[in-house]
Amino acid sequence: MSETRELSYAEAIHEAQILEMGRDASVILIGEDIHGLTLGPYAEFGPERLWSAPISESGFTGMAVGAALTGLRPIVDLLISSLLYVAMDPLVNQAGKLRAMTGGQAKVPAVFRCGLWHGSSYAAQHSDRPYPLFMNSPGLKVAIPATPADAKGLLQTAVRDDDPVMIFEDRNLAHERGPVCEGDAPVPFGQARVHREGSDVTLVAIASAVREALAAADDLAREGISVEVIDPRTLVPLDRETLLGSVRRTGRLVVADPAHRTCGAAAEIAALAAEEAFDALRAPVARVTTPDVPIPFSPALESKLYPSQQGIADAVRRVARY
Amino acid sequence: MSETRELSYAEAIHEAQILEMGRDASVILIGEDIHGLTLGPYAEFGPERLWSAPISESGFTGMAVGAALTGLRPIVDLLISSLLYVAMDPLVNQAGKLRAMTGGQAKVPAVFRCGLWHGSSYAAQHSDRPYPLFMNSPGLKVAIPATPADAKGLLQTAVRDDDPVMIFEDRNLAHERGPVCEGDAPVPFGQARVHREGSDVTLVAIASAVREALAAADDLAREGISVEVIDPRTLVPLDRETLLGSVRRTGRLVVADPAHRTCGAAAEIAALAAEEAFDALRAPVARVTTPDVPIPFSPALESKLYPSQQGIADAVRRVARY
Amino acid sequence: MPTPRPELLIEMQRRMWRVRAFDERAVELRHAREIHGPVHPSIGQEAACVGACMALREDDTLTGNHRSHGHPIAKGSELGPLMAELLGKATGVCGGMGGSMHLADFSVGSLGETGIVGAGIPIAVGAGLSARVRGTDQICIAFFGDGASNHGTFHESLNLAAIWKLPVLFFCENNGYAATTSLARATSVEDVAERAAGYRMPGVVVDGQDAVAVYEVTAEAAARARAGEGPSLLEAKTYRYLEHAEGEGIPGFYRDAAEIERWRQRDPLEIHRQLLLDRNLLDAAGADRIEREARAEVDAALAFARESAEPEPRAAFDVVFANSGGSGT
Amino acid sequence: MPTPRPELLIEMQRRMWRVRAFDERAVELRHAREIHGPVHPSIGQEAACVGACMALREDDTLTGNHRSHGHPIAKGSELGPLMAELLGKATGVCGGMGGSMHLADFSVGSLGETGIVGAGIPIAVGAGLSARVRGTDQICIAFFGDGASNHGTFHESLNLAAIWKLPVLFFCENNGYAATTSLARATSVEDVAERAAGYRMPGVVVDGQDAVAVYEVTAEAAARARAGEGPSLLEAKTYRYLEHAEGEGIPGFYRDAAEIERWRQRDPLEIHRQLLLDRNLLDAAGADRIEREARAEVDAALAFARESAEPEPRAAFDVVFANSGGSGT
Ligand SMILES: Cc1ncc(C[n+]2csc(CCOP(=O)(O)OP(=O)(O)O)c2C)c(N)n1
Ligand SMILES: Cc1ncc(C[n+]2csc(CCOP(=O)(O)OP(=O)(O)O)c2C)c(N)n1
Ligand SMILES: [Mg+2]
Ligand SMILES: [Mg+2]
Repeated sequence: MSETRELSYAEAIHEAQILEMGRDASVILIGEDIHGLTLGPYAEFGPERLWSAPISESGFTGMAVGAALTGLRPIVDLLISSLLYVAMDPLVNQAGKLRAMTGGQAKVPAVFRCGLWHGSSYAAQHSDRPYPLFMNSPGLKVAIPATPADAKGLLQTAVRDDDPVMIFEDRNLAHERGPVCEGDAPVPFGQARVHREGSDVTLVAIASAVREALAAADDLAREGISVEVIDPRTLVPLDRETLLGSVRRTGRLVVADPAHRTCGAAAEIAALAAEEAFDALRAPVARVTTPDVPIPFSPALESKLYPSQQGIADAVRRVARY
Repeated sequence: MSETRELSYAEAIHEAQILEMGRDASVILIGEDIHGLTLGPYAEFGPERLWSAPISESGFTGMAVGAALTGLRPIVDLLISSLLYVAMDPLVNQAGKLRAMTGGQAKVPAVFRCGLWHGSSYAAQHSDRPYPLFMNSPGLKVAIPATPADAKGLLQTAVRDDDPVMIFEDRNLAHERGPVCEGDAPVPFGQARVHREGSDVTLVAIASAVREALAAADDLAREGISVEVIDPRTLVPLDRETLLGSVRRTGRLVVADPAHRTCGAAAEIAALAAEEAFDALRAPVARVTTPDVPIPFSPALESKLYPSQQGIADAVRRVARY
Repeated sequence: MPTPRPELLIEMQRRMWRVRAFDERAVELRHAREIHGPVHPSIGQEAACVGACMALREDDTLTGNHRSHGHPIAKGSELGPLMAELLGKATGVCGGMGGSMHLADFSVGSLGETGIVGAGIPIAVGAGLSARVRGTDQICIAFFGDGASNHGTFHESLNLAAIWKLPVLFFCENNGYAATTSLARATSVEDVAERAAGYRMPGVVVDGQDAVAVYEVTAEAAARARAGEGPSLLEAKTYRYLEHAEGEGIPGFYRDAAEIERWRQRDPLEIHRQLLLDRNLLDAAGADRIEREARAEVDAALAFARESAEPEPRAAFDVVFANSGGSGT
Repeated sequence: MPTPRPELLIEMQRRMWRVRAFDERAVELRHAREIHGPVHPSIGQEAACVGACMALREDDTLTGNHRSHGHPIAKGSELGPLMAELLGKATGVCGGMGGSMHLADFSVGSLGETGIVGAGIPIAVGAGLSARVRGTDQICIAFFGDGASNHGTFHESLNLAAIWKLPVLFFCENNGYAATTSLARATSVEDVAERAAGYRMPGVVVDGQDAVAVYEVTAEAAARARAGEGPSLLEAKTYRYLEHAEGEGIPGFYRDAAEIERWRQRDPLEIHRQLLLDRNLLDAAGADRIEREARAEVDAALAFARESAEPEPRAAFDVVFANSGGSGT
């Protein structure tokens, strides 16, 4: 194991990008307003590795697919997840399907970095957390780091993976700091991280809900409720074994997921438990999610909507005492 | 109750459109290649009610939103659901959110008719059943008729509703015939149809899976398994009461849904049962869905993927005998 | 060219001052964190907003973009509910649901801004189509930036409006940049108006710092559209003095101070003030009074906004659907 | 103008016959329900496919659309795996996963068709970008229809390729219709090539029934692109004799028999045959032999396809991801 230092989540992402660009000349960056990066540590890669694009998300996402088909490994910065709808066809119909459609002739090693901006009064058109849409769209891998180490490691793996990977970066965590290994530190896909072991309730948490879940678990420990906190880290592929194994031991499941409720990631994990761990379940499954409303602008309205430490703790208590 | 006749699902859709256009001069049609309709029974409405559009789904879907904001009730024919990705922004970011974003100033009474073509070797880019994506996107209503009567009635309601409605029409049912009321026969949103009552297992089925489910229920009845078959008809709003009431009675739930599995409609309904009917559940919930693979072209491959009478019956048997 | 009447020339200056004073205050409030979320000021672009909107009829409609405080103000909105919206208050024009990027004021025909670049353009086409079908002679104007002209919606919308000769004006406020990206870096043409040729519609470049010039080309295009002769693409050359979004820490490396200074020398409020003085429509005191009054209106709007209550939590749930049922849980 | 050598002129005729014979057979098989799903024949458009593809280098790449049997054939694909693909067999070029709308043959640089109108255009831009970054002098050609030129992806792609001078050819096969919708009804210009002006790139109209003319303009544009001088928009005026998709019951009301007949009088295979005869490159017997040989190749391809096995059910699951894990359940 190499040395670790404290980095922020945002710094870890840049470190991963710079390492991968240094390691592999076929890695390029595409995104709006990224020309500014050439002033910083990216300068060494020269202008042919950084494509600062017009406001044409559909065009340059499709372009990334074409580049990936022909020998490059583009990293596309899609800034704000609520802009993904503009680029849905190249993501879902092209990137996700081309390998299958061509009978395996194609590979599409592209990474789509999608910022999750929510909780900052960005309002309805800039605050979505649409990863469930891509979980329902076969052919795309979906990663969501919740720590600086995972932000670096999942991005490194994403770049090296031969399939299209959508990596959702929770901007609420941008300034969170944590230990990150120096040098190569890829995090395998399909392996959940057990942040905290526990025996009473399995608490699966995603993105910034991990932070809230860990804080809730601290509170609950003081009340005598032992909570196992698990972050799947990749939603496609999903580490069913770790999740279901935990539920089989604890008999209780709470899922904290900042996506909207209906057909969200929490729905999938709850359904899995009801199918595959039914005999072990000793209480109803509980979802702590964002309700199905367009995100309001006013902080007075918005701040109440996402899974919070309090809301998660309440759900765990309900389930634990059931 | 007015007279009924036998109509096909496709005929019922046209009847609803023609009735609504006749009833309300603010109803217009927008879609590709619809100018041909002016040769038929739509001729009476004249050219200003039928907008045969260029291949610009994003443009004319956004246009429909603008028309709906300003006094019209457009029905947009989006032909093939796999094309929706091209128009996702006007659907999800505009139609679904404008009312909320404007604090209720706007209403968006537009109907988006989306054909579900699957099972006919249309291959990966024409065979999607993406309604779960819209269920996760707040502000849109989602209807899916499975009978001619519902095809007519849900469309009539959709046109009269002041909110944007996505109506997914299963083209595998286009030639199915069934009794349809003459004249006005709107079907209320949020009311499931109990196609068949039963006491052993609740079988929730969507779109063409309803047909398969009813056939399976016949078989199972002969084996002594009494199956209650329920079609939610609208997925947003969802008739939780009817679904959960049934599960509470039978203690067993199978969901047959042609959408992809992960984060699909079946996941949502399974999760609901695990949350809200846990005490009643006497067996694991079972999902019969389409696996998470891009749809293959070859009939040899494609035909095995969707929920079939056989696959549904097997799932019900497993659950019933648990 | 339809030239504005004297009262209108004075009213233009008033509305430009409203836009300027409103946005100056909004920027202050953003820096003070009394406004949350991004604020994209129109300071420097007032002549484009006001010249265009005042060439329209009251019942004409508009769609905006992320940088759209100025458009409803130019169209005649009351400032109180707009400012309350920026503060996220219950009395906000959108009840606190929209905020700076999503102002909408249906009472003046403002159908809403969109935070999604390019997305308002087809919506304007729809409003034009609607006017046509409903048999009114309203028109709709879509405001968008130079950056938006590279978006697919721009192309699809211009084609749709062109083939059906819809009463729509496509109004590009070309301020030379999309965030930090210059027009030259992102756009295959020098004048966005060149692209009109691909749709066989008039493409007009106008000095966006000159409210009267903007008024004139807009009025002419509006008359054309109203007469059923089809859409136009208008391009106002303008500039934003401040950052793309204030208070977000966006670096300023992409343009130099001299460029900003050059544009400040052609300030739309100064240019129009001079015109009013030259034509003896106002004296200096009168011109100053207009500024003072606008600032006072903004102060009153802010007082109103500050006094207003926060929205009730339930509000977010109540506005999802017009026909009840199925809202969030 | 780079004029094709004699052998190439003969090879053109051979490839056009392959396209024609392949598609005639595909249409028969569709009507007989031996092929499932939509079949969009290129019959009538062979000179556009072949003239363009033969002006390219073997290592150049292409993207197609729904009507793209002709493109890989023109680029040199073997017919057996293509025909087996239409029949959904394991030996199909895509293992039965793609079918008629999604042929792809990476061995000849065919990166895949897309059933989504307009979606292949940005992919071609990406292949051009890739060639540039990897330092090869490959180019990529995007084939699309007149209908696709109204799509947002067309606009975004042309702008992207223009600002970066990417080695991409935008090749519009303008057959006058998008399904049942005529160009005039849907498109704001008469010549799609007019739109090139909005991107300051050359826009060239060529007789799409004349393979040599198509070859020449394509070769010229390709040389330009390869030299780093940027993309071109080429528009071949052509026509499809048959329905948009055969066997789908699409009504034929939208055009009249006389129009079809007029175009049949300018059949690309006849025109090119005449050229070969006129230049004494072939005699009539030789020209006939080319047709016979092409038909025999298609028969052999069909025999191969019919003999081939159906794919194994597992195949659909095995090709989802290149790096295993997370495939369907
Ligand atoms: C579809 C989309 N892409 C990107 C963004 C992020 N973004 C917001 S404003 C902006 C620049 C817009 O430039 P322009 O259209 O010229 O308008 P201006 O800001 O100059 O007024 C960008 C890139 C967005 N909101 N929507
Ligand atoms: C985005 C999209 N919209 C609509 C369709 C349905 N569709 C398939 S082909 C076609 C017409 C295409 O016309 P054109 O681009 O001129 O090509 P042609 O068929 O004439 O070769 C349409 C409307 C589609 N496949 N994709
Ligand atoms: Mg700009
Ligand atoms: Mg065509």
